[in-house]
This record gives sequence, structure tokens and C-alpha cells, in this order.
Amino acid sequence: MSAAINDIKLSNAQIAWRAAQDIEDGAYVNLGIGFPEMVAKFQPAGREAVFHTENGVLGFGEAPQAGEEDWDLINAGKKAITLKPGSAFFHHADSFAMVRGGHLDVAILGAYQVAQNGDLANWSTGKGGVPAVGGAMDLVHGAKRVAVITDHITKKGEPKLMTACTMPLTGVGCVTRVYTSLAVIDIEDGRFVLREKLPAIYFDDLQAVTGAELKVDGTVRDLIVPAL
Amino acid sequence: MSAAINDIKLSNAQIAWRAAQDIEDGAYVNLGIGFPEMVAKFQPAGREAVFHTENGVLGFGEAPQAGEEDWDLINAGKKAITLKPGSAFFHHADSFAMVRGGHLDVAILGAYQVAQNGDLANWSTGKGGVPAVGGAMDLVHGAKRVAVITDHITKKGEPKLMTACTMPLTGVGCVTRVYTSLAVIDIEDGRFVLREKLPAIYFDDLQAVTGAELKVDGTVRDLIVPAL
Amino acid sequence: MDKTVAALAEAVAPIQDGATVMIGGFGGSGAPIELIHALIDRGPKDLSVINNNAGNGHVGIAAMIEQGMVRKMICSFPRSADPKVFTDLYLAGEIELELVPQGTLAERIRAGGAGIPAFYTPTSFGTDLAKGKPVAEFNGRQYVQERWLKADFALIKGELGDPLGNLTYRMAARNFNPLMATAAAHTIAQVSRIVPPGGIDPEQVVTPGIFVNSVTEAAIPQQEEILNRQEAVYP
Amino acid sequence: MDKTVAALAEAVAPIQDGATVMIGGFGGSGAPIELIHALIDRGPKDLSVINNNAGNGHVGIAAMIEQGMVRKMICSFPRSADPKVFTDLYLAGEIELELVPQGTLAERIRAGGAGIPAFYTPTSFGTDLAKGKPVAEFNGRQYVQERWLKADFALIKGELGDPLGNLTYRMAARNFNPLMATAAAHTIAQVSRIVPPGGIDPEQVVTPGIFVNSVTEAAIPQQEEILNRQEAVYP
Repeated sequence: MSAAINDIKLSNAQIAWRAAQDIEDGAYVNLGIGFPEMVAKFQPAGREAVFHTENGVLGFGEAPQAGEEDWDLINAGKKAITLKPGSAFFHHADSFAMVRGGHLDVAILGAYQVAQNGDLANWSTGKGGVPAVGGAMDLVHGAKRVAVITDHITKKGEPKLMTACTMPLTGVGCVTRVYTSLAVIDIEDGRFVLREKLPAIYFDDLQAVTGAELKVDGTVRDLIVPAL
Repeated sequence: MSAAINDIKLSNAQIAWRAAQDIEDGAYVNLGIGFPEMVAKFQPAGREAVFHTENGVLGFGEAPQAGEEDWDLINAGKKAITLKPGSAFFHHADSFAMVRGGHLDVAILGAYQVAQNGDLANWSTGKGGVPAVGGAMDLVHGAKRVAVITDHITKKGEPKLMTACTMPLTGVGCVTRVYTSLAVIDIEDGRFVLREKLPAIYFDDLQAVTGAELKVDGTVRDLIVPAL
Repeated sequence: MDKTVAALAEAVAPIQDGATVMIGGFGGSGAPIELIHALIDRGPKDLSVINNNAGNGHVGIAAMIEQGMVRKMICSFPRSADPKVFTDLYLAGEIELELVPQGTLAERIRAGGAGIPAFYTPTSFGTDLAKGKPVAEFNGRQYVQERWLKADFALIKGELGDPLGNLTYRMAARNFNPLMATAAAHTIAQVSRIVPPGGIDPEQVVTPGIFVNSVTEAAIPQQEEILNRQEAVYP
Repeated sequence: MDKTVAALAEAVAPIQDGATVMIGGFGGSGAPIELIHALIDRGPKDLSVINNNAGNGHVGIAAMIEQGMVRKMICSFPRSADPKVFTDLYLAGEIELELVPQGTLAERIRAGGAGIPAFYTPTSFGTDLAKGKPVAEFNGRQYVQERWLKADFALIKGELGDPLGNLTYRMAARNFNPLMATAAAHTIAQVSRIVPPGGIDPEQVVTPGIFVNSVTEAAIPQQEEILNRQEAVYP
């Protein structure tokens, strides 16, 4: 079955596209470094979010052309960015006041594991090496809505959506929606509630690759994403 | 004896002058509203302090000419001020970060009462009415050195330097030097230590108008202040 | 995104009876007189007002109090050149007062905006204003625990504003304004001039737009100090 | 008052063995490379260094670590494009690491500068990084108590500086620099240009001079990112 899943599953770009559809016009948004940064590319026409980066910029735009980088103008992933009209600079304490103070509308983060109570593990595999946390633990307790984008299963085929995380936690009960390569799942009252799934996958097959019970509460819509 | 004291005692301007002599060149200074503001006039030649006001200005200068006031440029006493080159504006949290964080070299405040352990009462007589505290309680726990300027006795002839304050406290154990109309007194190890007194007053007469024991530890110098 | 609102009345329209309202300014410097007077025109009652002071004369916050709109003041210094409006009501027991040291007031508001529910400060330790508050020792020194302060609304006075809500302030009129902008669920700013996006250098923005919900222009704002010297009365 | 210092070496001369040193910057943006390299020339040992990261390549903080000057790193993200210097020492148990969430790191430094010995934050509650820290409930939610962070020295990178120590910053190079300036007993700033008093509009000062002890000019500062792309090594 895993082979079949690999045939039908969404690409990272498609997962990012789906997450972008839920960002409202004028929302203040923080995108985690790496894969989540891709969400910015897929804002629906007519909507414009304002992007925040932990290192003190609000209202930044796309990456500059190669060779046009100014390395004093970077995002939290240390990638060069550009400014949109109406942007602002501020120091790190003010930046995390925005985060921790509940001023961001949404944070979209990657995940190693998400539990059905909303616990998130995305900073450490717990296997040693050099630990590094960055701003992840702040973001999960600050934004009004914390969403995760992730492959539904690991490369080894193990579930990433669990009854309880086995890896070190980033935050407790913080995630409210998960966009995976197979489905869109809300976390409500300590349960995974299936909202959308790829039309090509049966519910039972989806349940089989999910590490906790998938509840159905109302219609499960088709997860339809354009080729990208 | 009170009559005699009224003949010899220093004026407020003279007390302010004496306090100003202890402010070093380049010191960051906050002067309480009212009488302490007068200290700024008496900076010794060749020294220049940088004055801080709670409402968010560092490096302000004298009052403007009448009619030249800009009421967006005031001090904590709501009096119009001017700017010196190199001044800075900041918000109230940053302003009190300077105060509470120990960045001011000296705060000079008025007093109702000072106790020999350094307790200060200067915000409320405790007699009812509308209480108002302003920034006094912050200043006494922030500046590296907290000094008081005050008449040595009340208008009724009662001591203002006491074994313990009877009025509501502004701060506990915070004052280290008192400049009075008769003497300069340090507070060390819970005791008043006399450093300077007017040449015209005998020690016993000074002790008689002081509500706690005056210790002598080394030379008591003459308190010599110019006519102002 | 366009947070500009054409009329002062429209800007203050969401403020209902019983709201907690932070109002910027230190004395008259930075006091959003036009927004306050628009709020008086609207006339919500039973408000809790947070400001450094408690009004002066018969304009601004003093006029709000005089109109019976204010149930409680949270401030550091309810005195002024002419504090009669507040004083009379307070002594008659008809208005509540929560007195907060000025630096603690600023820090509590900043904490409200920054998601810090409580912090420790040396300020007020051992005084009447610390009564009933938890105390803790750190590095051999005693500190008082203070709680964050938030509001339903903030009325703010800026100098420049843009449609994204970015603000600058004029000289010492900054004071509590940038803090209050962060600590209210809904922040309403009056500015002397609205400029297009990009009209404020991003390095010179003092209040980033994320903290501001609406911006309205009061091109030649009144100064409370001057109104009081003219013995003005509102309405 | 003149806080300007002609030579980088003179600016860092007070830093002795065993000192705790905050170093501004987020990655290479705002990193005071010239001050760091002057400190490497001086060579104090046994330092505790506070920075968001733990060095990249073989310049700046990575070079300090490579020279054996650093006993302990306090940071949020000891990873980079080329973190080999820190990683090897850490895995060999030859350098200590205190890992702090980024926002908590910023707030702890801000608290150190503001005289707030402890505060509560939701960040890290229920995680390994909260182990051993006091927890308290406010309004039905759990928070972790965090302590202030102070240092003996701060090395800061500004854009403009004046003889009173007032500073501005260039774009996102602001990051931790203004916070660290407030939290060190002795703050040393390098700037691209020293201007006379009054050369910075008082409304545009980001770090008021009260927080700064010395200012030195590094007119065309090096950018860590570019040095690393050139595979530069210091010394």
C-alpha cells in the first residue's frame, strides 16, 4: 500500500498550496524555516498576507535575484529576502512580543510528529547530536492558529500523526490543523477529525497509515490540489 | 533654637547647589519633579551630566523661553524642556528599563521623611486625599545612587530624618545620602553618618533637630555653599 | 490592506459600555484628544480607563470623567494642574482608582502586549502598593510579582501613519502610546498625516502595523496643555 | 562626553579571561565581525558567549571557538551552513551548551537590561527545555518561570553612532543588538560611521547612549555570510 500512497500523495508544493488557501487576506503569518517557507508562493489571487520573520522584519517579500542579496536583510532561515512597501524592522524582543503576545494570525510549521491532543514534536529527534530549537517553541504558543504541514508518513512508512508523540515535544496541545500529503485533519477536543482526503485514497487505507483514530464529524470533502 | 536655624539654614537653591557638586561629568541623572529639578542649574563648570526624564527623553536641556514651548517636549513634571545635541526619545517601557535596570548613575529626590536604614517616604502623607505615586517607587530601586535633598526639619519644626518613617514608604533601604538645609549625611549600615554641617551650627544642636542618632565616622567637614 | 478610517466617529464606534480602554499620552503630550472627544460624542459608560494620569481641566480624559463615562481609573499620577474633576468624584467615592507605580504601569502594559502574564520588579517592595502581591527573592534581593495589563481598546496618538498601521510619534509624545498599541485587542490610532505604504522608512517605524487596527487622520491635532490654558471645556 | 575609541583593539581591551560576553547578530546579519576578530587577536580564554547561534565556518564566533576561547555557548540555534567547529567540540564534550528558545533568549536579555529578575512565559512549557524550572498557572494556563540574562560585556554592531553612544542599525541587522546593549555591564559598539552629537535625529535613535560604553568605527564592515562564501578563515 505504501507504494500506492507514494503514487498518489501530494508533493510538498501541493501541501503548501493547500495550506495557503486558508490564509485570509491581510493575515499576519509566520512560516517556519525550510518547507513551510514555500507556502508564501501560493497566496490566492486577491489576497495578500503580511509575513513576519523572527529576526525582526514584518512585511517582507520574495527572495532577491542571485547576486542581488543584501545579507543584512534575511529571514529566520538566514535566506536573503526583499521588502514590500510598508514593511518594518524591530529588535528580537519586539519580534517575539508579536509572537508570544498573540498578534500573529497563523504560524505554519513542519513536524516530526503530531499527537491527537495537539502536541507537536518538530525540534529534536531525541537521538543525540547538537540540539537546536530556534523560535519553534515560541511560535507554537503565540500565534492564534498553529498549523502543521507534513508528509502523512515518514520515509520509512511510519505514521507521523500519533496518539502521543514519542520524540521530544516542541509544545503541548498547540496544533489545531494538519495539512498532510494525503489529508487535511483538524485537532478538536483531543481527537483527529478528518476534514479532507485525497479522492484516490479510501478512509480505511488512510486510517491504516495514521497512528491514532481518525474521527469523522460531518462531511469529509475531497482534497483537490492543482498540479504544480 | 528653631528661629536660629531658620536664620542660618541653606535655601533650596543652596541645597540643590551642594547636591550638584557630587554629580560627576558624564553622569546619567534623574531629578525628581519639583525642587530636585533645580539641581540641573548648578552643574560645576567643566562637567556635563546627561538628564533623563521618565516620560522618554535622555539629554534634555533647560526650559525654553516663555512662548517657545512645544508641549510634546516636556519632562516628568509636565514642564516644557529643550533638547541638547545627542538627545534621544524612547517609550515608557524603555525609559523605566533605564531606571529599573540600574543604568542611571544617580537619582535625586525630595522627601517627607528619611529613616536611618535608608527608607524613604516621599509620595504620600498617609492622610487621605487622592494618592499619586508617579515614578518615585521605580527611581528609588533603579539608580546606582539615590540621594535626597530636603529641609532638615518640617515647617512645624519636626524632624524629617528619623529612626523609622511614620509615613507610607516609597522604598526600603534605598537612600544613601541626604543633603539637608543644615548638613550632608550618609546612610551606612543602617545609621546616619554626618559628613558635613554648616559651620554655624553646633553638633548637639544639629542632633537635637534630627530624629535619630547622628554618628561621626572621620572628619565632619564644613558645609560651605555660596550665596545664590 | 487598508486600515485607514475616514471619520473619528467611525474609528471609535466599536467601543461599547463596560470596555477597558488604554489611552496614550503623558499629561497632554501624546494624548489623542480628537479620539477621546469622538468617544465622548459616542458616550459609552462604565469604562475602565488606563492612562498615566486622570485628566486635567475639562477636556480629554477629564471630560470623559466629567461626563460620567468612567467607572475606574488605572494610573500612576491622578494629579494635574487642575485635577478637580477626578478629585471630587474620587473623594465622593464615585470613581475607583487603581494606583500603579509609573514604571510598573509601563511594564505591565508591555507584558500584556508581549504575552508575559507576570514578572518580578523591585519597585514597590515593602510599600503599601505591594500589599497582597506575591513576593520572591532572587539573588538575595526581594521582588514583587506584578501581572500583565491588557485592554479591549487602545486610543493612540501618532505622527505619521500608513494604511498598514505603521506609526511614528512626535518627540516625547511617544511615551505610553507604543506600549498600549501592543496590549489592546483593538488599537485605534489618530495621526497627523496618513502616508502611503512605504512612506515611512522601515527602520523608522516605531509601532509596526501588526499592533494597529485602524488609523484615522487628525491633521492639526489639539494639544491638551493649550486647551487647558484656554480654559476649554468639552463638549 | 566622548565615548569614541580610535582602535578596535582598545575597545575590546577590558575583556578578560572568564568574562561573559553577549555578541549581537543573527547569523551574519548584525554580527560585529571586526570586534570579534579584535577580541581573537587579544585572546582571552574561558569565555561564556551569548548569541543566537554558535558560529558558522571559520570566522567570527566560529573562529573564537576554534581558537579555544569559549567555555560555554548560550544560544537558541547552534546550527548553520557550516557548524563544524562548534559541533566537533560539543560532541567531544569540550564546550558547554545552554540551549534557550529564541524568544525566551531575547526576553531574558531584555529582562536583564530592564531590571526584571524573572518572568513567566508559555514558551517551552511541557518540554525538555523547561525541566527544573518553576511553573505557575495564570488565568488557567501554565507558564514557565525564566530568569534574566546579563553579561560583563556586549559586542554590538550598529550603523551610525555618536560620541554619546547613541546608535542606529541597518535593516534586519538590528536583531539582538539593541537588547544586548542594555544587558551588559560594559557595551562596546562598532559602527559604520561616527557622526557628531545631533547627527542622529533623536526620534531615530534605536539604542540611547546610556546603554553604550564605547563606540568605534569600522567603516566598511565585513559580512560574515560573504566571508563564509569566500571560505575565509580567521586569523
